[in-house]
Amino acid sequence: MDGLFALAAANILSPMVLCFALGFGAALARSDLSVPEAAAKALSLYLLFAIGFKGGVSVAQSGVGVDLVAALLAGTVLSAAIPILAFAILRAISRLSVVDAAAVAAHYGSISVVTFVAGTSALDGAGIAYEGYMVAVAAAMEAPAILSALWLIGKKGGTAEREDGLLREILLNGSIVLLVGAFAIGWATGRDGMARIDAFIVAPIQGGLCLFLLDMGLVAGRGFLSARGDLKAPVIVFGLVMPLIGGILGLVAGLLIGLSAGGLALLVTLSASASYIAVPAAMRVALPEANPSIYLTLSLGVTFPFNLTVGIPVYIAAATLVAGS
Amino acid sequence: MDGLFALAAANILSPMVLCFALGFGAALARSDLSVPEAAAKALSLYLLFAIGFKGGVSVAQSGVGVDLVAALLAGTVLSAAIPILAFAILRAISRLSVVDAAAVAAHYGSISVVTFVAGTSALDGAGIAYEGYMVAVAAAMEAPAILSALWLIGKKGGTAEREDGLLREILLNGSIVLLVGAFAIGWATGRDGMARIDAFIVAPIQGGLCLFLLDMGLVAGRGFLSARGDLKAPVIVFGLVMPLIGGILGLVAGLLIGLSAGGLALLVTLSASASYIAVPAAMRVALPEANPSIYLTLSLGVTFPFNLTVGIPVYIAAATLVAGS
Amino acid sequence: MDGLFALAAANILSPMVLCFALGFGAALARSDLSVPEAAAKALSLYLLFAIGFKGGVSVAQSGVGVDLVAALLAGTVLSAAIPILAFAILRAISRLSVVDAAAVAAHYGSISVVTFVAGTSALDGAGIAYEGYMVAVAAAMEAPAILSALWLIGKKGGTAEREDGLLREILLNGSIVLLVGAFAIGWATGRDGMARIDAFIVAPIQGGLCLFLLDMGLVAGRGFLSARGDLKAPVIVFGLVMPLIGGILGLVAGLLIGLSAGGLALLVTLSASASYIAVPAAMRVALPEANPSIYLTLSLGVTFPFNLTVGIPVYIAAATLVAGS
Amino acid sequence: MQTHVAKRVEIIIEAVMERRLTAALTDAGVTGFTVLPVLGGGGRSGVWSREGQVTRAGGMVAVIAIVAPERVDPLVEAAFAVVERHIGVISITDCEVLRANRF
Amino acid sequence: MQTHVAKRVEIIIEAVMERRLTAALTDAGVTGFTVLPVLGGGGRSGVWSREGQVTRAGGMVAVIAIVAPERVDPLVEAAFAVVERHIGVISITDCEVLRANRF
Amino acid sequence: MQTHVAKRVEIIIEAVMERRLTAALTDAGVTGFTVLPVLGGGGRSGVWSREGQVTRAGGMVAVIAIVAPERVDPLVEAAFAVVERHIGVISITDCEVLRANRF
Ligand SMILES: Nc1ncnc2c1ncn2[C@@H]1O[C@H](COP(=O)(O)O)[C@@H](O)[C@H]1O
Ligand SMILES: Nc1ncnc2c1ncn2[C@@H]1O[C@H](COP(=O)(O)O)[C@@H](O)[C@H]1O
Ligand SMILES: Nc1ncnc2c1ncn2[C@@H]1O[C@H](COP(=O)(O)O)[C@@H](O)[C@H]1O
Ligand code: NA
Ligand code: NA
Ligand code: NA
Repeated sequence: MDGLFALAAANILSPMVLCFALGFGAALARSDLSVPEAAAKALSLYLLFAIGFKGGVSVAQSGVGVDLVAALLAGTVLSAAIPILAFAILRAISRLSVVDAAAVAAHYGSISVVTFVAGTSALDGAGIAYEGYMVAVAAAMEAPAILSALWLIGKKGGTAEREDGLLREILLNGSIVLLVGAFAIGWATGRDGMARIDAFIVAPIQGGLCLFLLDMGLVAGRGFLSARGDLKAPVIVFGLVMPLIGGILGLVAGLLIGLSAGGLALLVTLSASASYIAVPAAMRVALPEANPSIYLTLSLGVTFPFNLTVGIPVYIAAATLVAGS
Repeated sequence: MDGLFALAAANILSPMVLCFALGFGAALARSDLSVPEAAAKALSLYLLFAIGFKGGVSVAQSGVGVDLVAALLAGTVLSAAIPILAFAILRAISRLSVVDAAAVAAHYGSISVVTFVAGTSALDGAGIAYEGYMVAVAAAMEAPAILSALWLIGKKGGTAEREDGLLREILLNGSIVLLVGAFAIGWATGRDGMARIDAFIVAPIQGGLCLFLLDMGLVAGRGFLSARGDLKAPVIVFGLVMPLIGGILGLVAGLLIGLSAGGLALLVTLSASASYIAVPAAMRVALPEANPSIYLTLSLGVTFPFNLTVGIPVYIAAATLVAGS
Repeated sequence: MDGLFALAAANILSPMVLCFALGFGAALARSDLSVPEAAAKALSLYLLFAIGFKGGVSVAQSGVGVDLVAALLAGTVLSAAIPILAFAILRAISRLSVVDAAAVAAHYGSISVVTFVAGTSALDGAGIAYEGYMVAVAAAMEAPAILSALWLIGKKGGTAEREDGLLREILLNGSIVLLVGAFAIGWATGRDGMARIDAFIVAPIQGGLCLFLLDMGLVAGRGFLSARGDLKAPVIVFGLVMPLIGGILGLVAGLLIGLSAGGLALLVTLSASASYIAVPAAMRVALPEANPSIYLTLSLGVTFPFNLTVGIPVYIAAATLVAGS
Repeated sequence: MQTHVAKRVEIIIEAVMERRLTAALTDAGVTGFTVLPVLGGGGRSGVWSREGQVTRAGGMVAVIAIVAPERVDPLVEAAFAVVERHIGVISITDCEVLRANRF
Repeated sequence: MQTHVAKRVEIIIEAVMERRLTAALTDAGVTGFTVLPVLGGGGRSGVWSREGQVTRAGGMVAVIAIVAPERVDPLVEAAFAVVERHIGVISITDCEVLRANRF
Repeated sequence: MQTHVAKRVEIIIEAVMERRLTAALTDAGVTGFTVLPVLGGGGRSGVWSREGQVTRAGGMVAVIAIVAPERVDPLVEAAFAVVERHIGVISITDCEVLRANRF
């Protein structure tokens, strides 16, 4: 328990979390501080590339076997299953329409790469090792949730756009392609590749993460201001409880496939996190009637800060406890 | 005297100053070299964050007391007082209208963060220590000058826009918020925080400053080309002399509050520098009748290069002399 | 031969080449992965600055004499001569019009800075030294090819735009100015200048190159998709053979002026490379009737990947063989 | 100079729908269009801005197509089919152009 | 398709005044507007460009509002009150729209 | 409010020609113009986009000039002289403006 508090304090007082808080506060205070769209996108490409490459290199060094396949499978199943549970909960506790509930549910099955990066950074800080291939699991968890939600809509008699381009768009969205591609390049080039570019992707990544979180705080804060009215209390409660529920599912799945304590913490983090890049874009195409200010604000303004501050230390504590380190 | 020349030569032959000169020259030669707006803004956010954070960490390590409060007070008073002097001088020596003179005056009371960064970088190069909290003084000096200038306008029977939003806009402008916020985060996270992000904000900062100065040279050069006609000789003289006058006020104030030689040099630099980000934007809102090509060109095309090349070594020499190191 | 294969394998399996392939593949698969225009331009400014500065510093350390002048002269002659040969070949083997052939020819006389950077990075990897002033030769080779192509057009009875602004625009285009300027700054500030900014321009450059090549792969792949129809087989063959012909000319010229093995490899690489930034823009102004999808796709989608993967190792092997190291 | 009447159609639409819209325009025989970036806006669904955004959701673009008057109906129908379920605005303005054979 | 007459108002205004303008438009009952970025321009006060700029002074945006004809007067008056002392241009064009009830 | 008739000329032109166009406009007595960025487009020469591009070739800008009706002919002629051999589209629309003396 003591360890958990120390971990939580270290986490909350990290420059990263404080940068998010700074952005959030600046937005609420209506400061004109802002990060240019192109800079925010460039930072996000940088983070995806760096984290993917690092994961690939670590796999090249440690080797993988059937455990990678099991983890990918577990991730895929979690991503597909969580939306169904999330949908049922939302319909039970809130008054969201079928379409809105399905759209929100898709976000919670899918994952947030920045939450994942923050998780690895907390593990690095605490000196806990984790499987390098978890970044591939993150990529595998991006898309299934979307298909799950669209299937839900179909079952409930709604109509989602279902055209040729949509599936390819979902599976080949930029963040999946870059994460998987960088992972593959890191795997292929291994230690030698890392030696050439580590000055770019290893040491500076935490600083880059700070600026990216500052931007996310600004965007989340502004979204929060303008969408306050759309978020009723039950939906906010969902945004705080669903990460824990998803996390527990991730914990169970991770135990079944025998992940290490660090890997377990990351699978819990992925399951607990909610998408804010790929899924919102897919929802605008497939479910235009769903209200974006609900799902975007909930994911970015409620669940993301919750995971960043409280969630990650709890997930790490739970994983180390359960994995019986 | 010898030391001054060596310092000046080292300063002028630094990559930073030469990058500014390259940009300025390229603009005068009408090259199409240009830095994208988003990249320039991203670099400026990076510099604000890095310099603010570094200042905060240094305060966390050395501790502060009443000296910080005294320095903040001195900065605020300087920022509020300098415009009144600048206005009087401008009205006496040039034919600028009340509105134009007040707008220019506001720029000289406020500060330029890049000039400040260049000052710290020269001090680092010369191995002279300075108070980490000087970056907070920089932030404190941004806004008072604007209010001072608006008060002047009111006194002279002019009308500045005076609506609710304006004051908040001035006090919460992005560069103040980021500088103060990064300072606070550096202070709160201290040495541990620095250890996590120093690879991002310490070693690469001088290189980032080079590219930013290249951009400033381009913008200053282009502004100079298109605004030549608006800048009469007395106004240009003002742009070269006012930094020295402001600097002397800063020197006196800094001696009164007992700053170290390095801190003194920075307070002189701040007093001598003229704003080119926050104040121009505030002037467009509050004093739309003032001619921006006068105040922008004077600040960015005359005073900034003067301080960068000649001013900073002089301010450092004066401060070390006077502080009797 | 063995050494060549090892070099080629090391080159093709480098993170840089794989990043280009990732971008190319993502574009062909119609992923929405993309780098913002401002970020791509910022990366290109960064690479130009870093490579120019490094070259200047190395000249400051080793000193130069008549060999620099000879190399500049050789580069200028190569840049002016190659388009004439390229034009003759294109007219002989393809059905391109005079205007299209001249526009393509201009690209092959001029150079690609990224190919040059990739060449230096391969040499660094293989531990082969090269003359620092080769970056100045690169700058000298940018423009003559354009003038050569316009002269060709005139001789063939075509009309290129010939107005005052054009020549200045060609000679003062942003990439030449930045490359030469950074070279001069590096030369002027030497080891001291490098000590201040090496953390920004030396260690991270290969990582930055990776992201830039990812972007180039995306742009090349998208260009390839949309311009397939415009590229007939003989033109594609030209895009693969011309680098070798240009490379041989570069080899002969480099031997004549007595370059080291590394310098020779770079002159061959420059001669073999085709422009994709400065020349296309000049062609749009001067030869608007030339079809950009031919010259852009050929340079970026055919010759650039050829040089990056196969060309550079071959050029290095040839140069080391010939220079009898 | 000799000018010809034409129609300027401006479609402000979600960025995620851009590719579908331009494909539909091309299918409807539109010979040219230009896409402008959009910074932000406001409407029944609130105020928005692109600042600092990384998701493509919640961004818009403005597509401008200038067409001969007789082609405006199929264009607008094609555009409306894409915009219908989505956020977006279509406006049509009379204009004059040079080189009528291009539109 | 069935179209309805409307007005397209385009306001080119300093970026620092954007928030004030859109607030005034909303107060005047405008139901929607879109903000486009501006790269540069020229006028009586000289030529300018956003390239490499970090200050918000000296940049402009273009705000487009499409409104029913009867709403154009309050809109233009509200816009003019903001633009009056500032650099800026307001133009009004006749256009046609679909779904008239939205404007 | 009191409005005056004017013409809104919109010229979509290659970015490399921007400086030449605006110089020609100024020579033709145009008192003001505004340049908007363009993201991409499509035409007879295919579809294009600025994403990730570093060369200025293959990018376009939109130049808007609002002028008094009597000035539109010299403007269009000056613009056409620049656009003629290049990719580009010129359209002219009737509009109304405030403060007629400015155009
Ligand atoms: N009348 C209008 N004029 C210009 N743009 C509009 C208008 N109505 C809506 N828009 C744009 O379309 C977006 C979505 O509108 P809405 O569906 O009303 O929320 C707004 O944020 C604006 O960018
Ligand atoms: N007639 C016009 N047409 C289009 N834009 C204009 C016009 N006049 C002014 N502008 C824009 O408004 C800015 C300021 O104009 P001015 O106040 O005349 O300097 C210019 O730089 C242009 O961006
Ligand atoms: N009818 C049109 N409406 C709007 N933009 C057009 C039109 N025709 C051409 N354009 C723009 O001009 C560019 C070149 O056109 P083109 O010469 O037909 O290939 C296109 O990519 C569009 O950006
Ligand atoms: Na999840
Ligand atoms: Na000052
Ligand atoms: Na070449």
